Amino acid sequence: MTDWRRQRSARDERIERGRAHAQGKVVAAASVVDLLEAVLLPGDRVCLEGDNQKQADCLARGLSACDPARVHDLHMVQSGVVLPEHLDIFEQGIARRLDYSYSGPQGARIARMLYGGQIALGAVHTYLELFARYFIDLTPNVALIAGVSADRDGNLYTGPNTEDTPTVVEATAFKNGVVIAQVNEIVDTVPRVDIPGDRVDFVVEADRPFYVEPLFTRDPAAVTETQILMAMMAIKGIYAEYGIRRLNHGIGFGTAAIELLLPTFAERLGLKGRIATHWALNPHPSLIPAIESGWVEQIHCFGSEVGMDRYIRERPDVFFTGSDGSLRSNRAFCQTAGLYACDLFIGSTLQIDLQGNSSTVTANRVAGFGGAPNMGSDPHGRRHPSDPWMKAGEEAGGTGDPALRRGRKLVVQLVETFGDKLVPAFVERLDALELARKLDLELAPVMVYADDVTHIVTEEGIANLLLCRTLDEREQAIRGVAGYTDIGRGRDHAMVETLRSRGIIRRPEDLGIDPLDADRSLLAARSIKDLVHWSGGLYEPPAKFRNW
Amino acid sequence: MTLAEILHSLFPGGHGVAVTDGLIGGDGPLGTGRLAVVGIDGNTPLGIEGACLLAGRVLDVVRRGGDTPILVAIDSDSQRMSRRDELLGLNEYLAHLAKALLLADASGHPTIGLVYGHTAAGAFIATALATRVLAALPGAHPSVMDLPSVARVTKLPLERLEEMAKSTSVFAPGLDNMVAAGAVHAVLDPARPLGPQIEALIAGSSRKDGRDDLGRSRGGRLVAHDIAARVVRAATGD
Amino acid sequence: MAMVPVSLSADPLDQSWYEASARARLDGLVDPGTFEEFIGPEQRVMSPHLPAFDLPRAFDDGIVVGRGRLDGSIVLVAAQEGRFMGGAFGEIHGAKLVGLLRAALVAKPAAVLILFDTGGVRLQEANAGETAIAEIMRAIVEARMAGVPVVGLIGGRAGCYGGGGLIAGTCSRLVVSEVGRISVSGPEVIETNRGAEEFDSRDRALVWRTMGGKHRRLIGGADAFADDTIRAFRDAALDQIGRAPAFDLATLEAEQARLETRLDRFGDARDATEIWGRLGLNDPAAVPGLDTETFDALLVRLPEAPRDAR
Amino acid sequence: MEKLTFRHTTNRSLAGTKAQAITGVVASGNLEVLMERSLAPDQCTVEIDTAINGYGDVWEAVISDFVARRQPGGLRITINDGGARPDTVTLRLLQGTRLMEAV
Repeated sequence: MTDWRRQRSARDERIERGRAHAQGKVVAAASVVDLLEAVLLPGDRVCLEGDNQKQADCLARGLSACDPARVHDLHMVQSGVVLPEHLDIFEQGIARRLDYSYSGPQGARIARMLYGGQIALGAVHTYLELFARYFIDLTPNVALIAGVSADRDGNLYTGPNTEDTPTVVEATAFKNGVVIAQVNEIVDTVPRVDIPGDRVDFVVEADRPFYVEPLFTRDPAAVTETQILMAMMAIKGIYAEYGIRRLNHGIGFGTAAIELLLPTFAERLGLKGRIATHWALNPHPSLIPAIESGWVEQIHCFGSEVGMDRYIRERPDVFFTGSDGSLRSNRAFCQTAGLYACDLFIGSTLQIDLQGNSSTVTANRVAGFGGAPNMGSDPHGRRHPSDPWMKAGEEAGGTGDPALRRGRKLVVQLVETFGDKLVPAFVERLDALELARKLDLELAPVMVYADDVTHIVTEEGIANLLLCRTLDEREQAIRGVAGYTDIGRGRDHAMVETLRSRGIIRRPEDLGIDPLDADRSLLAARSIKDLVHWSGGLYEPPAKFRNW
Repeated sequence: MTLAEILHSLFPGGHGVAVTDGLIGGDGPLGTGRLAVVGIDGNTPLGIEGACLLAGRVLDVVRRGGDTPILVAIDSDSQRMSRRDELLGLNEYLAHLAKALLLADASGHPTIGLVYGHTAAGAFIATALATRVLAALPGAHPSVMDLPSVARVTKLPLERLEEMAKSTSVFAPGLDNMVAAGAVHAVLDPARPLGPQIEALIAGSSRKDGRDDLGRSRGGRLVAHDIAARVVRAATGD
Repeated sequence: MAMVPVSLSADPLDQSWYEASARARLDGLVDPGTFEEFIGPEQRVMSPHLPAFDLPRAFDDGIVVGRGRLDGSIVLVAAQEGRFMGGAFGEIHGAKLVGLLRAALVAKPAAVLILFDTGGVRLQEANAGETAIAEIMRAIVEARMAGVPVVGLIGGRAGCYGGGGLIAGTCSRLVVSEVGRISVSGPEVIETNRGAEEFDSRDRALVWRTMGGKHRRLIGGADAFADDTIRAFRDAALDQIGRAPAFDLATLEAEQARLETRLDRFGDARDATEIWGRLGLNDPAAVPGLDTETFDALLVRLPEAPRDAR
Repeated sequence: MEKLTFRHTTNRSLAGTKAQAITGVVASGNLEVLMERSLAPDQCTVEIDTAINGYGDVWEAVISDFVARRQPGGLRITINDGGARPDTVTLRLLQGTRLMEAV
């Protein structure tokens, strides 16, 4: 007779073994290693929660301290490879396989370990894609998650940084997995229940609060004149042109410049209310002046941002907040919103090729892509119209019945032609292809594919790829904004001028912008301190961003 | 020379100079008058307490009047590097010590620096370099920063700096280079009694700051003097 | 609708002092059109030493010196460019300031204004820079004794470190903004020498409460606190020129007493907030967040105002 | 360090009467540009001292485009470069000519 409850029984046994190190569900920080060694089995699929923001760092330290003789060959399925421990466990033999999404700060080390064969790589996903696989073929046996507080029944308060937690718990708890949460404190009553207690098997009182990276804080003091010029072009040549109201921004200084120009440059153009009103965005401090000036109607967040909690609490008309008043973020929902409900994604990259494929993977760094491939893609399942979407679809043209033409999401790459140390952003061939060849990957790690990108904005101008009708036009449109890089200098000057006359390439002067007007005095805030002033003292920046 | 040897050579008949916690104070007979001595011994870093105490001693000399010269004998580390010293305003304490010495010199108490060991950076500026005339003894090694630290800050290999130091004196530590820059006026002869040498230095000194001129003639600071003079001419319309 | 709390004015006087170049600061500081530079960039008097280090040079060696009028009176001015070599003192850089101060003895301007923005001695020209700092301090004292006030203005990117901190301590009066830092050893240097437990240089809030403008103003290390605008520095400079103390035994004795008292009262303090508490501030932790107006009002109400003998 | 010199003939002289202007600062990724109205009205020279070697052809292209765009006849332009990107170079050159065009 078939046993339909083997997984359930195995799960019960794991919990039973773990209980030896717990009082009820509560586990002391000192017992983390014992708990993990009791619950984990060799070869387990484990989600160690961590993304580009919050980290289950106490549990990560615990996992890396486990005895590799007892815990080994784990298959890690997690959003972020961010902490040193996330890679230590591969060196120690505790983990073997990896499916992930983002590895910013560990980009160089993960590249070395991939080359060295210490990690068996599944794939580098976009967040939503990895989440999807949690429910199909990468369901975790054990989830190690992080929250702010819990009660003794396991009811969990994730605080403003809810992020991935509900998704990870959903996939694990409802499919015979074990959920272990680290919390900053055990309380009698949690401020709000983000995860009901019956989905949480163990609660570890961490030795210190979980780490959160202030990844989305861009110091206005570091915004350059070139970035301001590009922001002016993006606002006038794209936001205003298409009437972009629903959008998502990347984390670069270029998009921070756009946020800081809304109450100044864009306000003078009379664009308030007509652009940038609804956002899928983390609580960027650089958006505070626009919010305070009445530009922003609402923002849904993937996660929170260090220092923004008090400000968000006081602006519930703008942000999604719980009954306790604090932010409720949710990465899966916000990624979905970015995919289906936004008309524009604008972000930066490290390399763009002649067709417009882009990647942040270089020969020595595998940073992963986080949410960019998702937000930077045209959702073919979209069925609701909007003016920008329809206009872009019209520009893209195509053959067949116009009545059957659908819209296009605007996917904009905002790149300076040269990056740090004069490294060109435009290349003949992406380094990602070389990496794929060396690592024998079936799929090269491309962030945004050429057929998804619609515009490229550089300091030299805007290339509207929707209007290109041949591959040759497309290549010259890209060369035509590639500045003084080899790619840019290799342009066909006559053809570029033709493209310009057709509005496919637009220079600052074509948009009525004088590059000499691109001055830092245009920024609504020129320092973190200015942002604090705009917020009425509610924004509390972390120490590393202060100069007072 | 050690401080004891220096004091013995300066004051063969005895003196009232003592060292406490690396800080020197007291006086002894010189010629027909007396010579006040302040300073730092034993490669001691100069912090806020030390600077305050030394400045107080210098101001005491000024307050007493007369024309007692002041010898500033230095074998120090750099300024004391600590959060506490900076919290309490080390820059003010060091500047105050330098100002006290400059006031003394301007008030008829010629100031003579004597570097007999190490000194560096802010401690050097606040003491020996704030005197009218700066002497040194062979073996002294004043510096701004040692070469390994320079290598770290400039991100240049130490070997390259050592090689460069042979041909250009302007950045390399050491007595010879400070003499060439005009910062150190004279190197004394330890074999001869120091008293008369100090007296001669005082007699030959001027309140006018001639260090850039010295640096030009000695080849260690070729352009400073002319640049300063050009600015003076431009500003005064000469 | 919220009011706009940050100046969006294009008036040069409203521009950030911290962000402005040395030349822009000087242009805005003196009366319009009155600035006249000595050894201007067209003379190309550049460092003879930097090429050996494969480093680019600047036409003015990182300091602009000249003459202008401040509210009609003639002043001599020097402005360091903190972005070039960290505003550090090299041979020419230092000599230009030495010359300016020596000229004050003859030209007798209403004041010499030094717009500090420096990390200290330029290591590539260390001996020349170190000696120049000694010459500058001597020249400042001589100018002060001749009755010419020397006023330091501190609010630039590089702060006022190393020998620059000592020169600042020699000035008649100092004006500092919140972002201004005055110190001898920088946080990184202390951390390198003594470890992160002694000074975590990445803790910027700690850096500012240890060396920043508000702390210096509160303990008497600076005489006036200015907003981060060229206008505020200009106004403060004008005000301070008239308040410059004489350079004599009485002033230095008063400074001696001031510094001894500081040691007695705060010598055992572990953190600036302890000092501020002992100074009589009710909520020391709130100090870094105060705007200039509130901060100045608080200074006035302190049981004992910071004393400024220097 | 590398020294580069470019000479161009222009169609006209730069407008304005200002004899001299300086803009920018020598810092990492930045540069200073000194402009002097001291040449024949149809001549322009650009002398560059740059911290980064091997970008002569990029400089040549940047300067040619600038000269074609602004026709800065009469100007002697001298640059101290701390490794600025081409867009920053162009911006400084344009800032400089704007200053020179002032009456």
